[in-house]
Amino acid sequence: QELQTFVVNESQRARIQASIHSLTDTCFRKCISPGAIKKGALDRNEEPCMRNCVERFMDANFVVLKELEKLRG
Amino acid sequence: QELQTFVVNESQRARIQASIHSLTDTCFRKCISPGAIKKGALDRNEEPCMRNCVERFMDANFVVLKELEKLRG
Amino acid sequence: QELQTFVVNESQRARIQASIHSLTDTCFRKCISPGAIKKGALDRNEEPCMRNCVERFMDANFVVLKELEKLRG
Amino acid sequence: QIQQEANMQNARILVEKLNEHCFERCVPKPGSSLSKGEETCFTACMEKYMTAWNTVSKQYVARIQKESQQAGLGGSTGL
Amino acid sequence: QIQQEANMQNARILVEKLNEHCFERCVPKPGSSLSKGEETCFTACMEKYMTAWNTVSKQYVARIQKESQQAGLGGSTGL
Amino acid sequence: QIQQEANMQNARILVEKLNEHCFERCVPKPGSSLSKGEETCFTACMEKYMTAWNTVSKQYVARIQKESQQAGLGGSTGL
Repeated sequence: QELQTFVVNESQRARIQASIHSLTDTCFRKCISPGAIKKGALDRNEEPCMRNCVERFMDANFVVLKELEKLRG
Repeated sequence: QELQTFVVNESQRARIQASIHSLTDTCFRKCISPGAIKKGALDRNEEPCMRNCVERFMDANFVVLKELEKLRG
Repeated sequence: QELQTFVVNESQRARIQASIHSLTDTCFRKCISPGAIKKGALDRNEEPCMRNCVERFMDANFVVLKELEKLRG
Repeated sequence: QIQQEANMQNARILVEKLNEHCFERCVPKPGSSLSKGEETCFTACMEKYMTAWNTVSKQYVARIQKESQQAGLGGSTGL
Repeated sequence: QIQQEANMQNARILVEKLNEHCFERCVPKPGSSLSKGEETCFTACMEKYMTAWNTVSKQYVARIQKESQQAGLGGSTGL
Repeated sequence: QIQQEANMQNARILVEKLNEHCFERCVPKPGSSLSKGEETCFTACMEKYMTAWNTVSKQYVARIQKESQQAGLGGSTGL
């Protein structure tokens, strides 16, 4: 029982970590201005863009799930 | 024996599925006109492009296999 | 004991192979002039570019490791 | 049961890829909410991606079947 | 111990992705040594990527927590 | 036998990557057959990719050997 809970939790954790890596990848590409990078901090456009990017990705994800449910009937 | 057949079949299935995902990815990028998407259906250019894309990929794959055999002597 | 050494060696080998595939991917994209490819050999710009690409990637990797150590204190 | 899990896995990858492609396409600059236009684009893109996946599946399976018939029984598929 | 290994794995992926992105960005034409400018860009890029990863983590976890609260106890997260 | 399987796996990844890169390069608009020009490009691209892979392998292995010698016996390689 405990082992099963542990396995479920760990695999959920792994999936969350994978999503975070993939979202960072996608949103970094979208939000960080092209060209050489001068400062390590996120600037005033980049920071909200990164946060919006996560939220809009989740919104879009939700749109997909809703549509899939419609298709299933 | 039966288990082995099952494992072979399953892993073949998995490889086919992986190829289909990867081909869809590649061909979608090549065949779907850039910019925002208006209609869900594939249009009259996109549909044959997707089918040709699969066939040409397999042709190219075959060219590679032939060349590799030549190299092996 | 021997089995453990074997497993460690094999997984190190696997990681090296994975790095080589990933570096070939990155450096091919950077170093091979765009457009159709005419000759199979690497030309006089491509060959040193590929070698420099590997070396600079490793240098950059080293910069990251040094910085991470600084962060850890 | 293993087969069922394989199907789930397959569907999960399809949804992941679709999200990736359509987010890339339809939300170039993520704002403070999903605009109506972005949502419309997303729904269309989703349908298009699934249709594309179907087209690829059929074409690919037909091709490897044709090839294995040419190669005789039990022929390899070239992939 | 498994958890520790998972953390290691996580850090390893972060470093790999960061190297990939920052090499792409900061070293467009690899020369015979890493120039001072390339190195500066790389250090800044590394910091930026880690900050970005942190921002994404927080935002993502907050969002799935919000959603699972709305869905009641044990709610699914939609991913 | 495991090593043999590892080599097979390695060759399989190389062929996959090569197909991906060269298809991208040589077949920008897939038509109703592979043109002579596309096929020539593909053969050259394939050779170039394999040569590039070889160059990377040699350079990479030489570098990690140099580094582990500098770090003393059994030194780590930084990757």
